[in-house]
Amino acid sequence: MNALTTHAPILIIATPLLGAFAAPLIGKLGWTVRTAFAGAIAALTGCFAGLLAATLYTGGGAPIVYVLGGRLPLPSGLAAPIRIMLEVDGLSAFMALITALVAVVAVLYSVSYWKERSGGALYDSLLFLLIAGVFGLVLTGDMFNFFVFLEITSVAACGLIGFRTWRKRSSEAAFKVMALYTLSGLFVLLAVGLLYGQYGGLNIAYLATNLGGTMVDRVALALLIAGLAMKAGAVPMHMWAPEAYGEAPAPVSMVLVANSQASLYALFRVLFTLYGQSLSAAAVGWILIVLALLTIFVGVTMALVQKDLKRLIAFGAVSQIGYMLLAVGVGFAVLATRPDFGLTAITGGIFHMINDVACIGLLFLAAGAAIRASGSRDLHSMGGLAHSLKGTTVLFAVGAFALAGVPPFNGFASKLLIYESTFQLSPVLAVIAVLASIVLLAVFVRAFQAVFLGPRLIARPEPVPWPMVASMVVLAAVVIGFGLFPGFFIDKIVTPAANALWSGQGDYIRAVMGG
Amino acid sequence: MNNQMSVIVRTITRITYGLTIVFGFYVIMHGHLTPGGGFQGGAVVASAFALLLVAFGTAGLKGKLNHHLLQTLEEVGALAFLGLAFAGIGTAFFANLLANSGAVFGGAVPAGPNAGVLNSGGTLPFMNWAVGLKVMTGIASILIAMLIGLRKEAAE
Amino acid sequence: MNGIDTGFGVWNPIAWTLLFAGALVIAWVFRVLGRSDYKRGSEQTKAFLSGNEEPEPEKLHVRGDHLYWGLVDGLAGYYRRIRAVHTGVLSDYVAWFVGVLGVVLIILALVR
Amino acid sequence: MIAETIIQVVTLLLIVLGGALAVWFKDLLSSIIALAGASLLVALEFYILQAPDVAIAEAGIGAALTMAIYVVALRRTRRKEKE
Repeated sequence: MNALTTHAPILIIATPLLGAFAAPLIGKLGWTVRTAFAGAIAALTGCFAGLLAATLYTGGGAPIVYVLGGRLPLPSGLAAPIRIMLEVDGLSAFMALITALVAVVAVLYSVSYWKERSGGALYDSLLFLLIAGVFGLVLTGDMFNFFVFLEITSVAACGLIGFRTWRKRSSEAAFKVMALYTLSGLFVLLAVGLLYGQYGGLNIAYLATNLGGTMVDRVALALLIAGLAMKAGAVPMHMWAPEAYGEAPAPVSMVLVANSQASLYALFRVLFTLYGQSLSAAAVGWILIVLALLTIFVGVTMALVQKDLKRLIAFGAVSQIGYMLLAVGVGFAVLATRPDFGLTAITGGIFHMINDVACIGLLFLAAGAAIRASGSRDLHSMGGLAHSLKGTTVLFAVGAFALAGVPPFNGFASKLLIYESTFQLSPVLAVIAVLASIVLLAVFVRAFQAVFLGPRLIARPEPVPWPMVASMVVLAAVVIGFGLFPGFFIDKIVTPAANALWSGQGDYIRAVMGG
Repeated sequence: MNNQMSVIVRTITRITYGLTIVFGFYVIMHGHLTPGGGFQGGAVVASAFALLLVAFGTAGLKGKLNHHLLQTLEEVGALAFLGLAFAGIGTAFFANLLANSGAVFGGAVPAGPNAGVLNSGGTLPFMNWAVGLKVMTGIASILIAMLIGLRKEAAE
Repeated sequence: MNGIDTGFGVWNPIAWTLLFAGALVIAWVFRVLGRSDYKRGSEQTKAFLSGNEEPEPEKLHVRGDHLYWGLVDGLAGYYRRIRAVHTGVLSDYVAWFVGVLGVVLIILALVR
Repeated sequence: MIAETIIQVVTLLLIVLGGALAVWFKDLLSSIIALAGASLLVALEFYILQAPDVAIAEAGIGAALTMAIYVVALRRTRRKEKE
């Protein structure tokens, strides 16, 4: 047990990687073996993530460092830590929990999502590769490995978006996403190269001790902000997101949202841990706030006029990214002056991450079930599915209400924190956020009405298999559980994550650099 | 469709492909001593495959190298790499458990400037072989898949 | 324990849920106290459309894309511009990225 | 030192020339060959900059494999660029 705890950080990444490499070979043994293997890999990964999070939270939130290929402590006498390292603090563990939730649900859902039973081994392989990449993004403590994992997620995501090669729009979306992900990855690489050239090290803790706010640091920060914000899908660099989320298979859309959140996590990590207060934090905070307001506003208004169910949800997902950016931008803008509401804002933003992935995931999965059942994704020709798909109807409604921030679901709890803290900085921010939430409710009322209510427009919809329902029920349980007991979950998992950003820079650096 | 290229290309390919493959394997083999390694060597071997495929088309394969076999080999390479990484987990993931053990590739490295001892490096040479296998088969199967797509299109 | 205390307000979902359930019970009580001569499926439940026959439900159904046309029409100017921005051309996406990168670069270079 | 600088400048100029030719040629096969030549020169430049590791990778991937893939792709399309 002890050994497992020690090696948990790398096992979280290595297990899905093993799944990705072995899936095509295992797939030759038939559908049952393949499915059982995928389930086992997902369950194991989830267990490791839970174990890691439990270890971290019971250990008082001190960062855990794992060194690949060697032991701690590092050889003495080195100016910079040159090992490949994973560093896990409260925020990383929180993101790992989100990714584990998404991974387990996506694999469970995928079991019966594909009507044809061949070719799924490659899908499993790509899905596990994407999951391994996202885990790597949130656990690594090294800028270059961060870039490597970014590229892994890009390649896997493109493969998955274009997986249905028989549809022209999927291939087109995959191509666009490939180009844009590569572009953002290259700019991140350029920033990493600038930092490496200046400081001769790539470890985040080492860089954080040395950054001085020179012009090169500023250019690197601008490249990182732009590149990561694009991968997160912030307006006006969001155009790939509706196409990607819309064209990907339903479970992949959910994992892609987690992938976007991992980019957002990376942005926060860069801002709070890498740069901290070495730059004029207020200006950077306000850049994020402006991007966030644009994201919320454009995402919501574009969702209102979509005619395609998945694109509609995709624009909703884009707008939610804005809420997290807004909250953390507010937190970063006041980092230097440190009033109380900064921590509240960050807590709200981080709590909203897991809430968002649960609601949006639930919506994507329910929409996937509805589209699979009716064979259409056009809001005009769908309708009346509530007559035959009762469970899916209820689950979609739960997700829609939660996303729009209707009490008592989880979206309300985190949005309340965001509203109240942003109000302290500027009432305008809170007003826009509340208004956008109301419009979002209208958007999902429209989607719900179009897809599920009314007379039977689809003659004989296909029933939804039980693994799909079960995976949606898991997400709905998260939605309702986090909604009914927000205080408990904020205490246990969100506060350590928020503290890691708000005041954890010193601990993060000390865990590697000592002293 | 005649997917072969001109006689000049074919003749030069016949002369060079063997040398390219040998050089690629050399790069993989000495990956822990000289510049290069599994990825570079694998790419060089794959470029020999590419030369053959471009010059002679898929007709030259004669069913010996179908891409199912290549994909299986690629998976084996990837799994071998990951397995070697897992093997060190007694100490840490990726720990080199064969170094200085006296077993295959477990020779000690003499101190001071030297030409490099092939019998050293522990698990590193095995990892180079695993990566080399993955890269050469992976790239070759991409090319074969493209060429097969081409042949199908021509048949339609 | 269950609630959130933001420092400016308190949110307790359990208490809220109980209150909401209470409100539902009251509404249900009012519903039960309604007229007892109401019969389902009889002449009483038919919609009165100025004496016209009620059309088939398929024709009466308001489809999803017909909702909120008023709002969208009111914002027609905004929607025309924002739709023009979403061209679907990759070069435009890259141009937006480069534009944002430039703005961020300038701000960070100027603000000390 | 001076000789090395001259070689570097010449190599870099040739890389630019190769890139320009790749854009300029209307015959796409010539364009691909110009690109492969530029890649080979990039490999040489890496070698001069004391990165033989990267040079081998660039020569293998950039010059040989990309060219092979382009040639295969070119067979599916027209050889001449439209005016």
